[in-house]
Amino acid sequence: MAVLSQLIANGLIAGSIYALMAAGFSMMFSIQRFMNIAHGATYVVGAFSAYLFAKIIGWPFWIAFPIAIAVATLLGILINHIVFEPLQKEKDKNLALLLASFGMFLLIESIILMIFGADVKSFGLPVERGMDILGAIITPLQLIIIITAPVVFIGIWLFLKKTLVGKALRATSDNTVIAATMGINIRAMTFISTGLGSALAGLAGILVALEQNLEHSMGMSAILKGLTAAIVGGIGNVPAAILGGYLIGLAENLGIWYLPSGYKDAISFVILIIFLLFRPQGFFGMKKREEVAE
Amino acid sequence: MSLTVKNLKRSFGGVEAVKNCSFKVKQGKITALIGPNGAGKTTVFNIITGIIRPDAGNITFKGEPLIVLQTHEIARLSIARTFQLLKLFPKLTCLENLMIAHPGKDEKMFDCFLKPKKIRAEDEAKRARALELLKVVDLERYKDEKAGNLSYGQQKLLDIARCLATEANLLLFDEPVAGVNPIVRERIKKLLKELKQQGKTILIIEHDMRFVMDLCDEIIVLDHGVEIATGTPAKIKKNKKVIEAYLGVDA
Amino acid sequence: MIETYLLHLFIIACLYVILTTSLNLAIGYTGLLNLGHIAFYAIGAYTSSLLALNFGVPFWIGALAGATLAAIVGYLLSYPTIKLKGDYLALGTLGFSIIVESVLKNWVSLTRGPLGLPGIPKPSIFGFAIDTIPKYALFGLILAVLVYIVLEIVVRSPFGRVLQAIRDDEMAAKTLGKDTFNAKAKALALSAFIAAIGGSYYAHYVTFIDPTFFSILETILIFSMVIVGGTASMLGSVAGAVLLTLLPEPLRFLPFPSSIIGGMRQALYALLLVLVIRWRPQGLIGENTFKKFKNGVKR
Amino acid sequence: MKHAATILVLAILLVGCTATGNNVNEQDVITIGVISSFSGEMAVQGEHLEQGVTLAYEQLDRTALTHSYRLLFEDDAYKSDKTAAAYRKLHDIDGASAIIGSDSRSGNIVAPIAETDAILFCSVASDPAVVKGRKYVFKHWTTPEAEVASYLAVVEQQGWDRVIVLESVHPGVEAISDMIEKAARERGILLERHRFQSGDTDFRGTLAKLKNQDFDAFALFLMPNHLQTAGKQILEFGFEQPRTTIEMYDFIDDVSLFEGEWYIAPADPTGRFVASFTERYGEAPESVAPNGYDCLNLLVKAFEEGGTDPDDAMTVIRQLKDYQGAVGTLHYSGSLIEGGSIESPALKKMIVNGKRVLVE
Repeated sequence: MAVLSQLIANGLIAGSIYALMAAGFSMMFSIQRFMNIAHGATYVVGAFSAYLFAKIIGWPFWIAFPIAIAVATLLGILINHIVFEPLQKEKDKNLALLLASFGMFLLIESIILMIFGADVKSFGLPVERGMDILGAIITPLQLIIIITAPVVFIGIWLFLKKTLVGKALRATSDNTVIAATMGINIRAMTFISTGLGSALAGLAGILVALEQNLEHSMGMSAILKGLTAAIVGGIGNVPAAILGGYLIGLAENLGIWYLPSGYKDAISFVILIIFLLFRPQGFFGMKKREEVAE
Repeated sequence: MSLTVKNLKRSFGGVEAVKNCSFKVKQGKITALIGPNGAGKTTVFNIITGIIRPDAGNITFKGEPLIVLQTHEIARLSIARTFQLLKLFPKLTCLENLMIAHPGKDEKMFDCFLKPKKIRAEDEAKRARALELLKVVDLERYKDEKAGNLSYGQQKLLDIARCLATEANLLLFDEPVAGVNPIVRERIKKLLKELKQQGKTILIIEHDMRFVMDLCDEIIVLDHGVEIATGTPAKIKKNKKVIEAYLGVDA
Repeated sequence: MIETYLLHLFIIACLYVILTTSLNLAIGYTGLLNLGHIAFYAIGAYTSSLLALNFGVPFWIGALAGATLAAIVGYLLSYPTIKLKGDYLALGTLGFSIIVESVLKNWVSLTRGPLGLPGIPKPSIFGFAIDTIPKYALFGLILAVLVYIVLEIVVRSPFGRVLQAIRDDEMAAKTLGKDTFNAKAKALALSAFIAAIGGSYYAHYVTFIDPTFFSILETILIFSMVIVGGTASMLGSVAGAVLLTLLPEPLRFLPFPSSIIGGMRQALYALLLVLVIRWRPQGLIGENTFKKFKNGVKR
Repeated sequence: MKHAATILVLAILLVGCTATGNNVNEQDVITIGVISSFSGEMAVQGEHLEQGVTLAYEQLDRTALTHSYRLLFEDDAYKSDKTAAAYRKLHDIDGASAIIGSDSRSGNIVAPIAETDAILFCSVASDPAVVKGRKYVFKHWTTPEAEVASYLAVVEQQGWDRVIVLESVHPGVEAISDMIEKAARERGILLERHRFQSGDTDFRGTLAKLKNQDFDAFALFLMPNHLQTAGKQILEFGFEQPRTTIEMYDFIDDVSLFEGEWYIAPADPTGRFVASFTERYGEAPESVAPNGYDCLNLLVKAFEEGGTDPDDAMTVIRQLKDYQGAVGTLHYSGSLIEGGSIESPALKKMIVNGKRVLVE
């Protein structure tokens, strides 16, 4: 029994990070309608700016981390404004936007490589023995991750459901044209959704950097898992993406109970393909009516 | 009887688009399918051409059941259609749009290597026939222009021309003259009449009553997914139920 | 002796011409956003290498076997295209290539996993051994030209026209009686067949392959070549392949410390990709699949 | 605009080639090329190799040398077509007479071409396939046999019979763990291997599986980023078993996480090398830095004593005996007729209050 609770705990820890990435990704997708790979770069920038402020410059965590998240948010908005917005006007924009986001991802990754060098860095926090909770060993830092994620998600949920801006965001994601006719400033909505999405990615980057370590090439696997979680949950639907994140986290950790650990990535992608084939609208998404000439 | 529709049912979530609808389309006649918005006209069209599967009921064309077939198999039974929202091939030229539609067998990938001469000859024949059809719809000077660049009216004509290129016997036109200027409207009316002379069976969805009354031999009226009346234009004009459906109950 | 260096670049350029033109058949002409193209390349490379290493199978039999296997996989991969469109198909095929990569890495008994396959013999076709750089360059040239001609004929043939119709509007093509699934499956199978030939061509040149060859970065590289060259233009893909093979090379001659040069090469390449997409989306030669075409016709 | 970009690139390329090419025909300059990955996943290994080789190059006693030497670096971003292109540039344009390579992957690519071009190739690689049957290729790596033997000797001494191996999916690691698995099976020691992809940094799933199994020790054959995370997660899980490894603790600078653990590594780099390295770079030498240092010196020794003819130079390498290298005393073990590797004995080390201490 203890092993099962441990696997579930591991699943929750990994799931929280995937959920943060998936939520940010899905929030941006609901407005911008394309798969933004550069979201992974925001995750890396969040982690490295936190490392720069906290470890190199030496500010206390409670100053360094919010600023690092702000840097990530700013970067997300900047990339969207300079590169993606003009491309949205093109006719067949999906391919162009997907590749441009790949390009920005590579560009930022190599700039970080040039600035910070290649060797592995870490915050060097002292190692604390894990506490035994219901048979699972969880360290205080991991506990923080497991708790922070839901708190953030509830915050987002309230923001989306209760505040005026939140409602406007949901309206825009439901139907951009109608929302525009209702007087909602679409550009502002894109800025807010990109900003929020990038902030979530920045936060995820910082949490992983604290818990594990930093590497210039840590972004790719984060965005792929975030993307998979968002699709499996239900693309464009933020709560669904969050649950998709936990689903993938748990599936991977429970999966390697039977399969050799080398196949971890393969597990999440097999799940992705199964969902894409049999339930493309995702676990919780509504069936999107195909645009037939109705 | 070329096309018979029996007890067709289809709903989207809670909305019953087509409720137990049955009607027949006479061979060699121009029949119109009319009815207020949301009467289920286009849904019926999509079921006939296999784009949507019905919940119940069946359709037979010259005795052949259609609902078991896929879209392209139905098309091969010489049934062609146009779409309300113009589904041309925007990046192909007008000529190419018409050359795609032909009654012959499907193009095979390696034929261009195995039987180059035969393919080139066939292609020339398709090109000539397509040019002919472009003349019919007076779009010949745009033959090498990308279909996406034509005006709406021109695209409507090209869409109809492409439908003819299939040389299908049963032609389904979804609002052929919607939003088209009078000159083009007349040209389309003339075209449909000529097709009738050639023995084609035509079924059109159209809201322009003057156009329908003037052109069609037979009218089928749908309302809330059910066929409420069938008959000649004159009979339909006087039919009480039709007037109620269109003008509301207290007429 | 500068020529051998340039001949080597030429051999690599021929490889990427084979990969980009076959990928363009899928993206540019049939509208299938296939991010799994690299998996066919891997199947070709590993099949012919393993057959040559373990059973001494001559090159051209191994290459054809690999290509046929890839074509079958390509055909099967077209089933998901019924349901998946655009971005979803991209993600599904990307997932497929990642799974193939992790199988190559973990099925150690077959592929020696991360150790890769060293000592792949040089090819010899009908007794003509291709073992020197100039001979290989000639072999590459013949292969690339052959592939280009075959694909150019296919896309200009009536079948190619049907593929473009499917790209523009698959539903409309269906209502005109085209069995679109069959056409897509054949196009994908041909695209896979040619990519696998490229895989064998390269494996027997560099005589060593390992799973890191077939990573996502390689997929992005080939994709960028097709986009930079211009989709729906085979000549565009050739230009894209040649340009992006040559472009990073001059960087070698710039007097920067090597630690900076590594990051800079990738940064320059990524910057180019974004600039081209941003300001010349239709690519260098391609026709304008992205921009609205305005040339005075009454609109 | 269409072809402008292509022509522009070709122009830079040709100008570039001629610029560097011309000073090669200067009489008597021997060029040594170094191919490693300075970007991509394995960039850290490239940096360490460059540090070692550059230090050796700077310490060359110019007055005593008959030839003058030029050192050039090429990045292959851990991608094979770039490795081949880097070699072609170094050989065809810069006329390199010797190449130093940093890992098994690039080793397997460069070795066959260097052999046909008859230039010396010194590969810092563990995979024996790199040198098998080749005349001008030699390896500077403690052959795993020495390390595996002493590792298993210590295992037997401790009376362990079940060891859990956590390994990164990486060619160098694969070669060592294959060998150790075979040797351990012969001695009746059970090794259970768990592989981890490069992007995967979460070991907790596997650790959960191992929680209630009884085994004697961990063997961590993990690359730097994996090693730190795994080491930390094992402690967090409260495992008591010792965390041993082969060489890997030499690859990371902060070893405080592994206080009190023992491991097997090539002979402790001689005091002189470590001192001059730390003074030059301000940090202790890591991973392949000492190997890079030795490779450069060995090549210069081969050219100085054997002359520029590749066969004569190789005979000097093959007769190497008790050579004082940065990795300890080296001798050439040409077990294979041509290929062979510079052997250096493997020793047991321990981490004592953050320092790597030689035990025996």
